[in-house]
Order: sequence, then C-alpha cells, then structure tokens
Amino acid sequence: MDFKRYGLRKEEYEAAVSALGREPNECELRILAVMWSEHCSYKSTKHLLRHFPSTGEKVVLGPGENAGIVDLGDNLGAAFKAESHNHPSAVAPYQGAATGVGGIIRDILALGARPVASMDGLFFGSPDHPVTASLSSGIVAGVGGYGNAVGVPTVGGKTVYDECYNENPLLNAFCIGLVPLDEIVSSKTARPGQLVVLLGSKTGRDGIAGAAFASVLLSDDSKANKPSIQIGDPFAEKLLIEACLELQSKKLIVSMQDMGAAGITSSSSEVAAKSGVGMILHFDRVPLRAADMEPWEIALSESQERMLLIVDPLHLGEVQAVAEKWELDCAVIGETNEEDSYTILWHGTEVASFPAALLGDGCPPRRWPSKKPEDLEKNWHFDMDSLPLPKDWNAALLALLETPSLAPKEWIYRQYDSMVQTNTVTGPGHPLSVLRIRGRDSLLALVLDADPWKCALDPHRGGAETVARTIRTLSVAGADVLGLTDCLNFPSPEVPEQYWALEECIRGMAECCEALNCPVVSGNVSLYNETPSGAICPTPVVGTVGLIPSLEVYLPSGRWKEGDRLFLAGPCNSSLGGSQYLLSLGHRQAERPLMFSPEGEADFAERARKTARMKGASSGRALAGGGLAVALAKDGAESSRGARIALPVPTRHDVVLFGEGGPRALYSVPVGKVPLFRTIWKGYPLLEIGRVEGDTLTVEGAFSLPIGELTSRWRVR
Amino acid sequence: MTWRIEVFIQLKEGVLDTQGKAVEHSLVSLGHTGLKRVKVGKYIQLWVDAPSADQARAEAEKMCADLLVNEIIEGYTLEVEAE
Amino acid sequence: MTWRIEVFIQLKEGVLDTQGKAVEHSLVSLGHTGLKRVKVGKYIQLWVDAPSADQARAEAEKMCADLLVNEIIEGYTLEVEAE
Amino acid sequence: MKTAVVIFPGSNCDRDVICAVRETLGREVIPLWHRETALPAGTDLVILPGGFSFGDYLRSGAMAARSPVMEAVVAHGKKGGLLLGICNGFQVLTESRLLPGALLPNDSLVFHCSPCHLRVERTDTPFTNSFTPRQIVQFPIAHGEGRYFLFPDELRALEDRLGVVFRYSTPSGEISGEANPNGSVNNIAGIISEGGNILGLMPHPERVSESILGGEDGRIFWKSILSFFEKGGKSNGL
Ligand SMILES: Nc1ncnc2c1ncn2[C@@H]1O[C@H](COP(=O)(O)OP(=O)(O)O)[C@@H](O)[C@H]1O
Ligand SMILES: [Mg+2]
Repeated sequence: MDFKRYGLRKEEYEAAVSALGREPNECELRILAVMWSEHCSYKSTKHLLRHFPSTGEKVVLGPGENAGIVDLGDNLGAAFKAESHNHPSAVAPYQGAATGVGGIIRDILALGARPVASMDGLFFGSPDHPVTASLSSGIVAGVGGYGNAVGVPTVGGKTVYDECYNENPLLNAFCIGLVPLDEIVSSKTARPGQLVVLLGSKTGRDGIAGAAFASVLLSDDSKANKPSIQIGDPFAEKLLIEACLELQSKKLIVSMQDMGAAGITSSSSEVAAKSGVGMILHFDRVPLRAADMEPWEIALSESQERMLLIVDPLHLGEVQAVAEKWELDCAVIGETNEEDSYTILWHGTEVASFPAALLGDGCPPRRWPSKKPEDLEKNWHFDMDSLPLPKDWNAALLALLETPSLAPKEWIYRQYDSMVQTNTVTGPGHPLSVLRIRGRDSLLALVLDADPWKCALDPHRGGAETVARTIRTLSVAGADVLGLTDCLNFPSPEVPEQYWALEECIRGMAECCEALNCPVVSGNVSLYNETPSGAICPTPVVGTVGLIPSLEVYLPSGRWKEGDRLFLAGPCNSSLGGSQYLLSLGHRQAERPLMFSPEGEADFAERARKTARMKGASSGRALAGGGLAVALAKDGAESSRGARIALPVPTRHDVVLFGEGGPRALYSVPVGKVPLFRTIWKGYPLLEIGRVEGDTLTVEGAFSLPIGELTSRWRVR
Repeated sequence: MTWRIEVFIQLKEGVLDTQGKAVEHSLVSLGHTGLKRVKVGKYIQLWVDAPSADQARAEAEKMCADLLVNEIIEGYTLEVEAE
Repeated sequence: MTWRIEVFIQLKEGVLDTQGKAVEHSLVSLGHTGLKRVKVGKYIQLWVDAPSADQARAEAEKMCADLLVNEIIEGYTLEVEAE
Repeated sequence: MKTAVVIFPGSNCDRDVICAVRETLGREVIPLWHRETALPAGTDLVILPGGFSFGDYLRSGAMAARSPVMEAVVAHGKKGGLLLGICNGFQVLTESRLLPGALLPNDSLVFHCSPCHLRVERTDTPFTNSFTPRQIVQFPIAHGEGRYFLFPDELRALEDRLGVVFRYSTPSGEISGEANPNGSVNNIAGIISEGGNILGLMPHPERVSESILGGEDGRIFWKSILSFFEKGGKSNGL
C-alpha cells in the first residue's frame, strides 16, 4: 500500500495494520492520515503536555474534553479554551480568522455552556513588510465579522508585531462560556441504541484535509494547492448556538460534539471512544452541498457550523422540532451499538471500519531529537557598557510607546463588539478584561498574554514569565486565579533546536503553573509555523481566568488621584533581555531574561490580592511590556494626571525604567492608606517613588513629559 | 481614451455562498416558489484610460489580481466597452 | 423551463459610494494611475422556473421590488437568458 | 405597560434589551419570534433589537423587514403604537419604510464599537421626555452600517418637521465632523416618525442601563417611555 502518498509514516501504517488485522483500504487510509496528523493527534507533544499540572480544587473538567471547566461556586462553571487558526489565516485572512473564532465558540458550546466572551491573540509580521497590512486588516476584520455577528463580545486580546511572523501570522482565539455544573454536556455519556444526529449546515468540500494542511510547513506550494477554504457563516452559527442551548435546557441531548478539524469522523469517533460504544454511520444520509461527494470527503469535510448530537430515539421528534424552529438541517446519520467498532456505510456497503479507540488514541507517538542551540548562551552575554543611556529620555519613551507592539490597539478592538450581552465591566484597552456574572457579586477576570521575545532568548524563563505575567495582572486586580488555557505556537519540531525550545518552554510554563497553583485546563498546539524565509519565535499564548469576589474589591489600573503616593512593589533589578526597549534599539539577541522565582511570584500574588481586597490602593498595574516607564506613561495618560518621581537606586536608570520581568507592580496609594499599604508589603521589596501631582510626568534624571503629549500617544476611551 | 470595464465577481462553485443561501430562503418564503437558486456576487465598474481596448482589459485584469478578486474563493469575468 | 437572470445593482447617483472610493484609492496607490473612477455594486444571479423569458423577467423584477433592491438608494438592470 | 421584543434569526441584543427594560422598569416584557403573526394582546411597545438579523446579508435589515411578524408590527406602528428600533432594528424600520432614509456602510467601511456622545434634540417624544433639552448623553455604538442617508430634499423635510431626536456630538455638545463616527448626514443618530410614535436609533441605550456597565443614561430613556404611559399617554400617537 502506498501509505506515504497519504502522509502516513511506516510505523503508523504498521500500527494500523496490526490494530485492524488487515490492510486498510483507501478510504480508511485517508481518514487515518488526517486523524493521525499532528494537528489532530498531538503525536509530537502529548508526552510533553503531561508536564502541566491539570488538576486542582477548582478544576471540574481538565484537558481532553472540548474545553476545560473551572468551578465558580454555587453550581456555576466557566468553560474556556484557546485555539489556533494560523495556517488558514495566513492563506485566507478573513475567512481563516472568522472560522477560527467560530470553531472555538462551538468548542465551548459543545459542553452546554453559553459563550459569553472571546479574546484574540494576533501576531503580525513587521509593519513594513509588504503583506502585513493586508493580512492584519483581513484577520482583524474576520475576527470582528464573525464574533460581532454571533453576539459574543470580544473583550480583549494581545497583538504582537515582529518580523518572525512575516507571511506567517498567528491567530489564536479564546472563548469562555458559562454552564451550571449539573448541566454540563459530556462526550462520555453515549449508550448503545442511541441516534447519531447531524445538526446545522450542510456538508460540502470545505477545508478537506485542513487538519493535515495545518501540520505542514507553509510554502508557496501549499498556498497554490489550497484545500478548498472553509467559509464561516456566523448567521448559521448564531442559530446553532440558540438551538443547542434550547436542546440542552430541554434535556433532549445525551452528548454533543462540535465538528472541527477532520469533521464528522473526528467528532463521532471521539464520542464512541470516550463513551465506550460502537457506532455505525450511514454517510448517504448526510445532507450534502455537492451531490458528487465521496465517502472519504464526507468523512473529512470541515464545513463549518455543524454539531454532532447523540439523541435518545424517544426524543428525536422534539429535537427535530427545535431544529425546525431555528431553520437548521437535522439528519439522523447513524446509531450507537454495543460493538467495539466504528463503521462507515455508503448505501449499505461498508467503506471503513476501525476499532473505536484507534482513530483518537492509536497513533504511535513521535519523538524528535532535541538539542540545545549552540549560540543560546552566547546571546545572553551582552556588554551593558556598550549600551549608552538615552541622550534624550523623552524621545526614548515616546519612541518606545510608538513601537507597533506597544502602541494602542484601538484600531483593532474598535472593530470588535466588546459590549454585546451587557456583561462587560472592563473591556479592551486595559491590562485585563472583567465581566459581571448576572445575579452574582463575583466578577470574571480574563487575561491573554504572550512574550515571544523572551521565549526566543531563553525558552524556559520565557515560558515561565509568560504565565507569570497573566497571573500578576489578575492578582493585582484582586482576582483569585482559577486556571489557564494555552496555545503553543511553534515552528517545526523536526529541527532539534526548535524541539528543544518547545520542551523547555513547556517546562518553564509548567514550573510557573505549579508555583502559583494555576492548573492548565485546556489548550492547543500549533506546530510547523515557518515559511521558507524563516521560523517564528517560540510563541506560547496564555489565557488565564480568575474570579474577583465583588466590584468593591476590584482594583483597576489608570486611576491615579491627585496627591496619591506612587510605589514600585518588587525588585529594581529586572532585565533588559527580551525587553521592548532593547528590541526597539535593534538588539534582538541580547541579555538573558530574568530568572523565574517561584517563591517571589507566590509571595507577590498573595500580597497583591490582599492589597486589592483590603482596598489598600486607588490604582494598580503589574509591569509588563516596556517596564516601569511604560506603566507610568499608561497610568498617567489614563488618569489624565502627572507625577513627580525619583528613583533612589544605584541601578542604571534605563534598566530600572525599561527592564522587564519578575513580579513587580506600580501602585498609587492615597496618603491615608499608605500605612496599610506598607504593612501589606512589609518584607517584600518596596520603593516609594513619588507622588501624583500636576499635569507633567517627570522622572528625575530621565524624562519629563506633559500628560497631554502622552494621552495623544496612548489614547484610551 | 476612456473605457468602461464591468467586472462580475462570484464565488467559485463549491464555496459556500452564505448570502445567496439566505436570500434564496427569504425569497422563497415571500412566495417566489419558482426560484431554484441564488448566487450573490459583486458588480464593479472601472473607468480606465488606455490606448486600446486590449490594454484596458489587461490593466483591469491586473487590478483584479492585485485587489478586486480573492482568487482563493472567487472567479470573475470582464467586459470592456468604449465610454 | 429554467432561466438564469442576472441582476446588476448599483447605488444611485448622489449616494456616496464609499466602497468604490476606497477601492479606487487603493488601486491608484497600487500604481493603476490610468484609473479614473470605480463603482461597486452587486451582481446577483437567479435561476427561475418560468414558462417564458418574459414571465421570468417579470418574476425577477418582482423579486427586486420585494427584496433585492432598495429603491431609495439603488437602481438595477436585468438580463435574462435560457439556462 | 407591556413590551414585546421581536427576535429575528440573528438578533443578538434581544436578551440585553429584555433585561434592561425588565430591570429598569420592572414591567412585563415578552419575547416574540419572527414567525409569529400577531402581537401579544395589549402590547404597548414593540422593540426591534440590535444584532445581525439574517446575517446582515444583502442589506442589513432587508430580510427581517420581510419577516412574517412585520405585518403585525407595521400595523401596530401605523395605528400609532409605540415602536422602537435599535441599531439593526433601526435598519429594519427604514427597510420597512416606517422611517425615511437608509443606513449605509460606515464611511470608514469597518465596524465601529465605542462609547459615543449624543445630543438629545427633542424631549417632547414618548422616548425622551425625561431628558433635559439638549442634554448630552453617552450611549455606545456598535455597527458596521450606520451611516444615515437621505437625499437633500427629504433631509430638509425631516429637519423641518423636527424629526431628528439624537445627533452624534462632542462631549460638550458640538455637532461636528469629528464627533460623527460613521458619516451620517447632519450627524443623525436617531429619528422619529411624523406621528411621533416610531423611533429608530443606532446607539444602544440598553448597554448603559446599569452603573456596573459604565453608565446609566439609558435608564432615562426607558423611564421616559414608562412615564409617557403613566401620564396617560396612549400607544396610539401623541
Ligand atoms: N487583538 C486584540 N483584540 C482585542 N483587544 C486587544 C487586542 N490586542 C490588544 N488588545 C487590547 O489592547 C490593550 C493593550 O494591550 P497590551 O499591549 O497587552 O497592553 P497592557 O499592558 O495594557 O495589557 C489591552 O487592553 C488588550 O486587551
Ligand atoms: Mg496585556
């Protein structure tokens, strides 16, 4: 058999033969090739993902399901997950991004949760690269076009510009939904004798073998032979959401799966395997858009806006009535049984049959050689003496605020409906997004972040820093951390140095999760993000979810009050390694990012939360890109207030002001609260650096800028 | 000399025409039961200065490739006439 | 018998065609300096069962009035051909 | 006071409006599926909510305007019943010819979501009687096709009969190009019918009906409607 033609390896072919006890036929080979692609099988990373802690007091559902669920108390759960749609967005930006958003929404829906908010992680090439403008405007329009129409607000995100994403943009979509814990829909509950029902749009030739496409390098060639691209129909998705939630509230479904990569096959075989039932599907009963589709095409079609339901025959009539109301196609395409096999029939003839668990779990894992890059440590040695202090500090700060990755993203988030569903307390434009939960005091807090530059310099430290940044932001706002989801965007694992970076990044992230008690409840891996002109930086994207007990104790940023004292909580010796400042000066590979300190981080998180809970400050901001200087500029601009600041430390001012990394935050504290604030932070590095006054932001020995000038650069609404 | 070029853009066969589907559904429920299918595309008119019709056509084709048409999902036809 | 009807819809004169303006601007900045004007409209194809071309046309005109065209801002032309 | 909120396939602000009216006014609100052919008995106010009815395909609001329920809605409006269209609902009202003009794609050609200042031009309508004259309010906008358009003659007629109820303005109340988020003629954000009973507006009062969401100007809007009925206003015109 010519298994290589379909993209299977010899070991994989042999594993299939031995599980089947015969040679697979062509249809089966095509199905196996897609189900065992990197994108669907995680064959290169499954063992690495085990490093992540995934259990905890608040974890209701961990990795392995459509999304993770954490406990919000009182029988309510938050289901969330992030997913990449990088390759499709590179080829067809609008549709790729739109279907990425649609797909993650269905993942959340599949658990029975109503999607309540989205966030997007966007990674674009250098602004002066000729295709960046059209890719970025197409992707942003696609995210908005879909999310706005389905009525799920996009409440925040992260946007990074770097030359490593030239022609290889990344789109990561995050979605969160709410579900009563006793109404969660599971893929493990199907029993023999139930019906397999397809709800939603008709099946066409969209994105056939898209999952396999996502697992190869992007070359000009792959753009020429594009799989027919998936088109998103948010209108159909909105109807699907309402129909599924109605079915669930009427308790008419036993189990539900969204159809993502590898379509019907992936979703149905997953239910069969997880529930431990057999399944027979009649593909001639699938409503088709193109009459001449072959069984393997139906098996692998990635047509959007479809859900697979498992229904008790007694409820079929009611299910069809709901489908009719929402004007959706609804077809019974098969049934479950007591066998152990997953079988596809075409007009009564068997065209494919597998042991139920083979498709999902049977792919032999793949280990790639790993090698630490030789020049890694060399890059860490950077002669600070060769770096002069800025001659013109004002210009240095303004230039930094204008670098594309730090500049305001209003042009992006203004295209997103961030308020629909009327729960958005803090929308885009702030370090975190906050949603109220109707009928409760507590607030959901969400952050999405990434720091690819530090991951490129030192993947272990960079991975830890990425996770830590999200948790610092949540802690400063007063949130308890419930868990996180991640998207691991990496280049080809077949290059030993790149595989090593992947391993190290995961270890670093896992170390931080352990230290801060933050379980990883869901995630996604996207490999092979490289083009003939280069590989992307290691880009883990992290979406972290927390809970703030009430509006009273939510500490926002950008709320300086006249006369407040300004404090820097945290050490002054951060690092310029991977900082926006060094990058903006053209030093990409220079210096080592700060070491991750498990104790320091945990201590910081505790005190930060306490500060918010005890109302010890009027404003707080965890330091992130651009360090203290940018935090001062943003807070000042958002508060429309100036400050006088002195930095009574011997460390170089550029390092103190522009350095990044480590558990640090900028607080403004009303004079009356200073003793309380000092008590909370006693025993932790704390520096009073100045006071809020006037309308100029002045740091002695560095910059001095009128607030008006800063607001014109950092405009928030 | 000025030419008017009409460009008719439509989705390729096999690409889901979300708009066409919705419009068709709506027209049928308004009672247009003889309707069998709807496709919705774009109608672009270009006024171009060029020495000959052929050159105007070539220029318009380049505009389609450069911007007007997304070849991944769309196809188009052109008509050129003297203004 | 099935007829294919092509409907060409465009904004009336006096209604600012912002999309046309934007397209025109991008094409010119892409170097298409011979371009003088762009108008962007809709191209709708209808497949209709009707006994004659005239009846197909009448049916299509009714669809335009019922839904396809907003007469306040848009005008249209039709072409009918046998499938 | 009894309110019906029509739900078209693709509506997505229906729940938001229902909650805002219920929570602000504590009165009965009934969701109404677009395939219904009659309004609930005793309906005083019909709301067409925001969203993307029928995917906004073809032209926003076009297909919704031809939905089965619209016959009853039009009849309600024609006999003087209060009818309110917000965002997509405004588009449905113009497509139904219950209000003049059309809503075209924003001049930026992209979707625009942000808080927005409006000047209240009329305080003698059932929807705005509790605002102070020329009050500046903040209602957010979120739309891709909100550029209100009328040919000059009709525009003059609309202005002459004082049909404009809300205009986009600066925070201090100037009606300037800079305050205009979408290119609408004369900065028009909302208009009322000649009978004074049908209002269409692009901005979303339901999104600023609770302080936790960052504003409460929307409450004044809902309270106006309630006070219209409490003062004996009949839902059959002014
Ligand atoms: N792609 C995006 N989608 C939505 N919001 C975004 C996106 N990118 C950035 N933002 C928003 O812009 C703001 C600035 O982001 P960021 O540069 O990370 O600065 P900060 O340090 O304030 O978080 C954040 O509020 C973020 O939510
Ligand atoms: Mg951020």
